[in-house]
Amino acid sequence: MDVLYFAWVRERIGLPKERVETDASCVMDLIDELRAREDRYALAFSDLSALRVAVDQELADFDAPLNGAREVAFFPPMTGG
Amino acid sequence: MDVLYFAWVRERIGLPKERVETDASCVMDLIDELRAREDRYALAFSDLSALRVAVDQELADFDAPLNGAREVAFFPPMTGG
Amino acid sequence: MRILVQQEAFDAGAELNRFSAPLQGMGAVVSFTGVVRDTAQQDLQVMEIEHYPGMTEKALQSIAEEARSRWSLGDVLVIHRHGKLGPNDPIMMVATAAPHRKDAFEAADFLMDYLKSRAPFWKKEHTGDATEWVASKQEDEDALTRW
Amino acid sequence: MRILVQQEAFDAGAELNRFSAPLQGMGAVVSFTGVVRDTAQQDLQVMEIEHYPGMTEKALQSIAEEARSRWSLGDVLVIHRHGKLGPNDPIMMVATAAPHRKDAFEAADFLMDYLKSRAPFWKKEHTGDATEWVASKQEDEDALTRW
Repeated sequence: MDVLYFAWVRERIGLPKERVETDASCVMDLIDELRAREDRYALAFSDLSALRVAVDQELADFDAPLNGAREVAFFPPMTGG
Repeated sequence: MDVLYFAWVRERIGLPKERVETDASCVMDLIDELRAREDRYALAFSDLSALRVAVDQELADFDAPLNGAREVAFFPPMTGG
Repeated sequence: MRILVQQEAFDAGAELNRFSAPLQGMGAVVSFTGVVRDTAQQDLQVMEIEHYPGMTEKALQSIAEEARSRWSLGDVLVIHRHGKLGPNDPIMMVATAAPHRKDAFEAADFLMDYLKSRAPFWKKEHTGDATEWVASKQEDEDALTRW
Repeated sequence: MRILVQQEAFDAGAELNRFSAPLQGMGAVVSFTGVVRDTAQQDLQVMEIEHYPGMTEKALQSIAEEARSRWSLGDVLVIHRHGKLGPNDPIMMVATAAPHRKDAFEAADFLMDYLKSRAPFWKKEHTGDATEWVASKQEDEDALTRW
């Protein structure tokens, strides 16, 4: 699936988008896999209360299932308007 | 003093403005004097709940004093906006 | 602060831009435009607006000053027409500018509530074969208790 | 319903007029324009707005549809910019048209609350010697509970 990062999550991880091969069944499992990769991921995902997630471009919870998901995005709380 | 009428009060009394010589000490006394004049006044002032009054261009109550007032206006509730 | 009572039409978009252009540090600009609505019977021809020259300007000024004292505002605009208007003609507009959106929204809402019931304007509808003074609404009077 | 996500500047007054021109029977038009505010230190040079192409349009569409389902509205306009903006540049605007003023006001207020916290935009301030992501405010999140 495609994993996207925005705002400081993007800066901390160092890229806006990557292809991830995963069997993670929910968002939290995917986060755990990413955290295990490298320090920059562990750092970006250290405080989940400061993160939001979208699955296939819809806001979702961390326990949202990923079966069939094509795109997951991580970002800080939004500051539009 | 000048007495002004607006909207249907003006139409019912038949004029927008008149000079009134009066010793009325409050708005209510003035209304009683006007009512005593002619039927069209009695009709216009028959239901005070449908009327509003301004003394010297400020909204006032029916018991507002008139000492020194130069201009009194009677009209229905406002419908601006 | 700009308060206009006029018979002529106004251009709401141009007025919004004129209002906004000189603002500094105002994060929020709210505008409200009131438009002549056709009657239920769809036969409104003219909406005639009578007002009380002299008192009108003072009442609008006082309502606008009250808004400025209640909210943190950078500027306030009030325009209200009188005379004969047609369906879908703009009757009036208010605009508010504030550092924060809540102030701008609340102040514009407040201005409208007070303009409806405390500024000396009266509307008369000319329909197919009759004229009728628009009755004030209890809900408009009740709206004032919000503030 | 018009939803625009764009890098280019927009003319709020022209957009308000374009929005209002075709309306029929709408007595109330409310607009909100959000403007880049300088920081407390008065040294903001650039406000950079990042967004999530694809999701942004869907989120705005969904928020606007929610407003139309909750209030009696004739039309809704949402414009939101992204990219690099300067102090006092308009960032975004919403406009609502309704037969009655209460609907137009509430819907515009609702749109703004949801745009702030549920549309995927992120602001980054470039000041004299630093850049910083704007933190979300608890009060913006709390505002959603009003609806």
